[in-house]
Amino acid sequence: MKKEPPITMRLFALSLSAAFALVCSGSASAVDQPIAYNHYKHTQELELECTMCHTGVSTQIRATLPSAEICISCHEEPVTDSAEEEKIRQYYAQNEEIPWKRLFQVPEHVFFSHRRHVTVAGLDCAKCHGNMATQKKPPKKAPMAISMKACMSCHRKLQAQIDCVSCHR
Amino acid sequence: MKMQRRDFIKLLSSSTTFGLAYGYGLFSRLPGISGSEALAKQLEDVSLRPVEEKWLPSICRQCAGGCGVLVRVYGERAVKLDGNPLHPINGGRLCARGQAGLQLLYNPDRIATPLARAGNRGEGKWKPVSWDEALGTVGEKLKALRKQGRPHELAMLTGAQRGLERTVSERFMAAYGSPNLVRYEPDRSLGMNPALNLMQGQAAGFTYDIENAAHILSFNSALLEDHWSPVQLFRAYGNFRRGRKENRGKLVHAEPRLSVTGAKADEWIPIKPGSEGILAMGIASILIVEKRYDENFVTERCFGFDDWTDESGTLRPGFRTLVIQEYPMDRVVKLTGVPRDIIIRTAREFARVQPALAIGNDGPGVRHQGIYNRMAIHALNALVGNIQKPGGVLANARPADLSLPPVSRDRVADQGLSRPRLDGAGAERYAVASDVPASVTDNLLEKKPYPIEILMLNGANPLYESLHFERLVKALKQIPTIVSFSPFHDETTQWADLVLPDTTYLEKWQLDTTYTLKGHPVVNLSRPVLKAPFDGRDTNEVLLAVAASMGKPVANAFPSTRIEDLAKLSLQPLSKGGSGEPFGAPMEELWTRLLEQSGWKVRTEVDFEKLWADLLERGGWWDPVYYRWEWRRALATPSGRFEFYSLGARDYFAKLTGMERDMALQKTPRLVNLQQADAACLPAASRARAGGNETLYALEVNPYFIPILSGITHTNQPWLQDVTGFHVYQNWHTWVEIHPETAHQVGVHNGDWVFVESPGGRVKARVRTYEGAMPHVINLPVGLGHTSGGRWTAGIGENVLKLLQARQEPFTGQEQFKPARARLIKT
Amino acid sequence: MAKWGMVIDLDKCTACQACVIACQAENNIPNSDPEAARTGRNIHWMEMLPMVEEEYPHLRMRLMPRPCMHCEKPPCIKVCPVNATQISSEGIVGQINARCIGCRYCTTACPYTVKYFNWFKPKWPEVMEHQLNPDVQVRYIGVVEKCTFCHHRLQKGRDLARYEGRELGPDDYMPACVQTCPADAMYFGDLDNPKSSVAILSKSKRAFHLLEDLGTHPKVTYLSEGV
Amino acid sequence: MDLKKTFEHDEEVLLRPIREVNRNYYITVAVLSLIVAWAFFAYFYQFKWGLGVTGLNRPVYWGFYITNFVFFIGISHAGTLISAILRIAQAEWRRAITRSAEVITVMVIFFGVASILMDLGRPDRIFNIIESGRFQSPLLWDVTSITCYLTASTVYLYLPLIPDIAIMRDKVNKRKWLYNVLSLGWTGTPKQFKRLELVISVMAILVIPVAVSVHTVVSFVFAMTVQPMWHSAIFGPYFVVGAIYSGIAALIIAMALIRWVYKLDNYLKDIHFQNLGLLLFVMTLLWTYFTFSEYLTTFYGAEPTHMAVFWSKFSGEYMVEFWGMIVCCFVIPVIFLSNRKLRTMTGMMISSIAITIGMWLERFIIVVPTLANPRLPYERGAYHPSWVELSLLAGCFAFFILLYVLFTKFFPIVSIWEIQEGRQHAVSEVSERVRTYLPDDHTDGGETQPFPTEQMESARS
Repeated sequence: MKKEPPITMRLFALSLSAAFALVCSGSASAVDQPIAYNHYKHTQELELECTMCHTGVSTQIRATLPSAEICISCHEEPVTDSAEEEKIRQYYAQNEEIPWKRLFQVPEHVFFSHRRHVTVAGLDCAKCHGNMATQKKPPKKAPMAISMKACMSCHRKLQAQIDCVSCHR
Repeated sequence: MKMQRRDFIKLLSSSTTFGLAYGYGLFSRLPGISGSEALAKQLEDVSLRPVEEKWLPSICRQCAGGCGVLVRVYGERAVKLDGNPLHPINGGRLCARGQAGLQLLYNPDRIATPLARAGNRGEGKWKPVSWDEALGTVGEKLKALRKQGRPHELAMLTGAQRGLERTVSERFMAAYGSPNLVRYEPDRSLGMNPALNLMQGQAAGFTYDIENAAHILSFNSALLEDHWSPVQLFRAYGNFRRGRKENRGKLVHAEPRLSVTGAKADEWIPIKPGSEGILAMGIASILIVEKRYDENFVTERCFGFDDWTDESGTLRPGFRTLVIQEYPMDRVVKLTGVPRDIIIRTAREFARVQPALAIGNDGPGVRHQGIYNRMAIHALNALVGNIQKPGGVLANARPADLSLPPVSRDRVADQGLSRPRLDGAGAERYAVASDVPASVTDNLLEKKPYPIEILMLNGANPLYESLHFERLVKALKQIPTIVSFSPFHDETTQWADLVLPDTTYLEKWQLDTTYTLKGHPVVNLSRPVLKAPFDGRDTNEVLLAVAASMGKPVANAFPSTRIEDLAKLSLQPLSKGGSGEPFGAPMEELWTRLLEQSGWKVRTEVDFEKLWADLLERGGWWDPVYYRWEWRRALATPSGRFEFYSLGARDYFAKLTGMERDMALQKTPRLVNLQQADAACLPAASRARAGGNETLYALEVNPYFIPILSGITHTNQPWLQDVTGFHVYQNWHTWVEIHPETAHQVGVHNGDWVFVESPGGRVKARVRTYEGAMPHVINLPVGLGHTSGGRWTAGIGENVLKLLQARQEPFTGQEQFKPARARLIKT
Repeated sequence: MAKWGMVIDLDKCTACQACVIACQAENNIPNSDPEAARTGRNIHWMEMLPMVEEEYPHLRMRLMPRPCMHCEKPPCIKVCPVNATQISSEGIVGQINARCIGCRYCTTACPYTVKYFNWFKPKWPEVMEHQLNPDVQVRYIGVVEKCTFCHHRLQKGRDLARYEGRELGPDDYMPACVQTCPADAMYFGDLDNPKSSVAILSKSKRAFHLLEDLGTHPKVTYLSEGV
Repeated sequence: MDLKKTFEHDEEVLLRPIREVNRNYYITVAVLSLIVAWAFFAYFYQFKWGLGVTGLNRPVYWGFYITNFVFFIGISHAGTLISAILRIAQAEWRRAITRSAEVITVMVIFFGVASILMDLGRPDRIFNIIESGRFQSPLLWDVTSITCYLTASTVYLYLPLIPDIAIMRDKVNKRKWLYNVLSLGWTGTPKQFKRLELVISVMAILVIPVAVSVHTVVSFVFAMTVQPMWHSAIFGPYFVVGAIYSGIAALIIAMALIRWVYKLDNYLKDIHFQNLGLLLFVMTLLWTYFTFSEYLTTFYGAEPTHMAVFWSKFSGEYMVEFWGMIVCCFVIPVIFLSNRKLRTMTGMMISSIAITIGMWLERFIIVVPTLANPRLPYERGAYHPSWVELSLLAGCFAFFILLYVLFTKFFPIVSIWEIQEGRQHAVSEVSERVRTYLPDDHTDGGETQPFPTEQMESARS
């Protein structure tokens, strides 16, 4: 009859892990992009600017995702023999937008402006987006988590505004 | 198994942890409660592509004020309206109505496509049709009517149309051959202007230089509520109060009700409804008796102050005689209910503090002030010589000529145009009136002077405005075809056969002349600032298209089929030079004005395309120079002077024959000592008494326009509806303001629902006790009670006009309200 | 550091309510309807208040536009259990509606009753969603909201000033109500800058504050009517 | 032995409600469950559509839920506090009533907490209180204090239950495993008893300041604002007194019902009720004193904003509730409790029910009129609770009663072992104690004489 703590211990462990799973499942599921875009090739080998495709970076609140039109301006004729590249032309031919999925997203109650951070404050993309530019395949999840903690630590370091109302609208 | 204490505690703590964590996980991911879809949806379209954000100039047309707006266009959406800082009328400011303009543009109750009637008339059943089909139907009907040689049987009722829109309607009707283009806006046009026209002659209109006045004596004028150009007036008011360092303007306001103007005034004089003119005469008598009037001005520039002899040698009474004989102080005190000392004090102050303005009503004639009362009020301005002075009454400068070449007409059109008008304007009794909406109902019903075959409703909603609802419905039923251009399902549109939904002002072209409060002409130019959210079409373009489809003679009415070209063509003359320029920054303006007034600056011809681009960018053109000393423009009367005794009125009555003359004279005030013929030409103020049984209907009715809704054609705007009666905490329904003691006497309490019953009808209203109501006078707001037109206006409140009865004003034929009495019945 | 404040000159104010509507248009405030009005659920960050004094015929009615007072010592902040309402270093009292738990303690603690609650989920007819201001969030159901002095405009103005390499000027930041005021009766600016119009006017002998005796130190100053 | 038989009789009578389940019980549970289910529906309706489904508005932002919160937290003072005081005071008559009192506390606190949850616009964000809690807010003091009180009360209820659970484990043929787990291996050794009584007395002392703090802090929710008739220094003690007052009333009602339903006349005797009745009378006067001070101060201060609230209670739209409160909390109790002839079971039941209603009205009268009369000239607010709020009020009461009924079916509502202990030791203990109160008897050679128990016994017989 003695020495049967495992039952309660197991219950304890089980409930903890279940709770943990529940909490975690709320966030971040893996993201699959429609086209296997290679950031490394574009930014490092071809040395293209981020703003070439994310045209909103310096002037807009949102960086914006490239429209099919932007892609086709270089890829109208095949540049490589990749099947992925062919998809661009397919989308374009069907007059469809490429259904890019957003990887980085701030909640809607946050008033984040790329213009403010890039143009006015002169921050590097990598500051928030991590090593996105050197990714050879579309990452399944954001290489750098966007969290309020991260925002705040940077704001404190750079002595930017840390009033709630500066970011929360 | 035997549970140990320790195990138990572990179990307890683990289950608690689990519970908390589970709850946290569950709650933080609940669908529906955590997100705001509206914003997510709104932001989705901008996540992919860069969004262009721009501010485009346009004109606000929520009322007739003519303010310039900038529309914040974000991508393809208009998200905010603000004032155009360059615009001389509003200088970057905008009033509540202007701010709410987007609720008109994005109104969910707008008619989305052309509709053809599906059920019986008035039933409200519709089927959508294509624009081609709808235009085809209209074109064919019009063609057929014209072919039969009856083009005059087309009638078009319009709202307060102006500028290019007016031009299009006029040209269309002229080329088609119908004289029946009637502005249907009863009661609303009779401000001070008819009275000023009698005393100062016809001009391009008059204005009060409020900003520079030192003292304003307001006779029930809705200065801060219902001025034709509210923002301009508010700006001027701000400067009147605090614009000058030492000299704070003083405002004295006489009105039966404590209105916003009354509340803002330094002194509020409660006065019996309708006795404003008599008070003015009382003040005039003090000025005359105490010799406080401007003798210089009166002798130099006025006519009819003293008695005078006419051509036949008869001695005619002048203003002085009228005042002394007919308005002894006792009578004034009795009729107005204003204590003698207040009248004397007011009069002395009016004479002492100069420049002082006496302002009657600028807005609707809902407060029973006839033309004679307004003449009496205006006479005060002449007595203190405050005409064409800074801070005085100014005649508007001549507008820029924006006319297009005349319409070439064929024989059918000429014949049609030679027929008398449906409303009788321009003939006999209405010889001086341009539109007489008051007679439309009767004439339609009696088919006088001929039946109407096709009726077009272009911005008019007669069923709401009319005091003869039943008769008008009957008349509408008789008309074979009714086409409505309304963007909303308003009351009259319910009786149409075909609805061709118009667009709202941010979606169309317009070119329009208006004036600043200092008499400068302003030309507004607006263009569509964004793609229309509904499949409506600008009515002017529709008329152009219909005209084009009708072929040669009618199609010739317009030099182009594009409305934009018409605007360009109209503006051509501006490039030829002369005075005036596109809107500029205030400093620039000041400089120009200085240069021009001293004759240094001469404008030369400019490149039209550059001017056009400038106008589009800045929103319009104006002439910042005003010449005060052009007396011939300001006093365009037969005598060339300010006429206390209006020779214009005498001529008018002389022109009328027999019956007509007697009928018109009957409507003029009765005087005790003077002849009727003289009374008809002098500012013979009188107080119309409210009819009805005084014991049964113990309360006098004082209807007034809801400031925030006045001038608005389509009240289906929840922002505005929500702030209607803030001073009595009432919105979204009609209320009746009553003095607390009177309420106690008639046995009602604040918040009760009652029927207000007059001999004419009854409306349901909520009692609001209000210290600012005169005892035994109830105040009722006008502007609510639409029966259709959208979710935020249909069934909201009641139409107070139902309580009132009409009478016609002798000169203009405009419908005015008879003073009414009422009683409250608890529901 | 700036201290943003507002001055409302009641002598110039015409009670036209342009500020009320401008605020609604700028800040994505949901439409009212008869039901909401009847039950006291309509939201007006800026509201026109009638104060009737004395009796007929010598009564005075004072009509006062009333935004949030943005108190220097806000009673609402003291009571919030979750830090959802805070005063910024520049004196703007903000409501972080993503954190608010909707206990409505701040709404009851505010002596000016200027905090509003989202009783229902804010909704618009579809076509009206076009006019929502992208700079301002649409609030959630069940949270408190309030006047923000249009602080999103401050962010934008500051961006512009910094981009152009200059100090924030007096015209760079102005709430929607002040911008639209037709009678020019509202002033807005930095109370700490002795040269600003608000700093000068708030020392005027006509100046007074609402419920001054409560010690909340409102940053909205009224100028009384009359000389 | 005689005592053993008596003990068995005690156990027989007090365990009967647990052993026997009859039709009335099922009907009661079914009816209560229905009401509770309806309340759950009402809550989910509110959860889905928002607080707009209530009658709350601007400026009356708080209504029934906050009233219920204050009321339930007040009722909760019945149990733990009274029981703790009686225990510390070593009042022997406590033995039969402590359990039923403590149960009230534990059960009713849940509804206090639930009322707050119901009142939240975003109950899903309740964990923000932990994530980003702000300790300057009186609401967080509440959270802390109530959590503390709930924990302490639960432990305080549970500890004296342990011996009884052990009895049930041994003598009841139901739910063996549950009693087995909960009895924590109690065998009733003197060592265990000694430890238990030590812990109970420590808890009794600890729980009193917590209990007092709870209601003080609840009052602080109001008193810490500047609102008229809330911003009052008297509120702390006033609320505590009110809480104890309503608590005792609730306890009397509960005990009377238990006595009637389970026929425990022999255990919950008239003397218990008489004692509680006297206590209740004292509280009536104390409450009246506080109410009087509160209103008189306001009246003499005569600040316009305060007077607006004052008059709305005194003669305005909340007149009915105000005077209802005065009648329920003052007039009726004074009539019935001050007079021995009227202080019968019926009289006490009438006063207790009146007080419960009256104290609910008092909470309402504190919360709503202040909010309905804002300082600035807004339209005066009006508050009419919706069906959701009424349903949830009914649901809270039903759920509370349901839980109470279920408790009596799971555990003895009168502490068996304390009664037994009383029979065994109390008489001698008390006489020992009483003896120490008396002046020492030096008549016999200067040596302190023990209390002449035997003589007393013989004298009595």
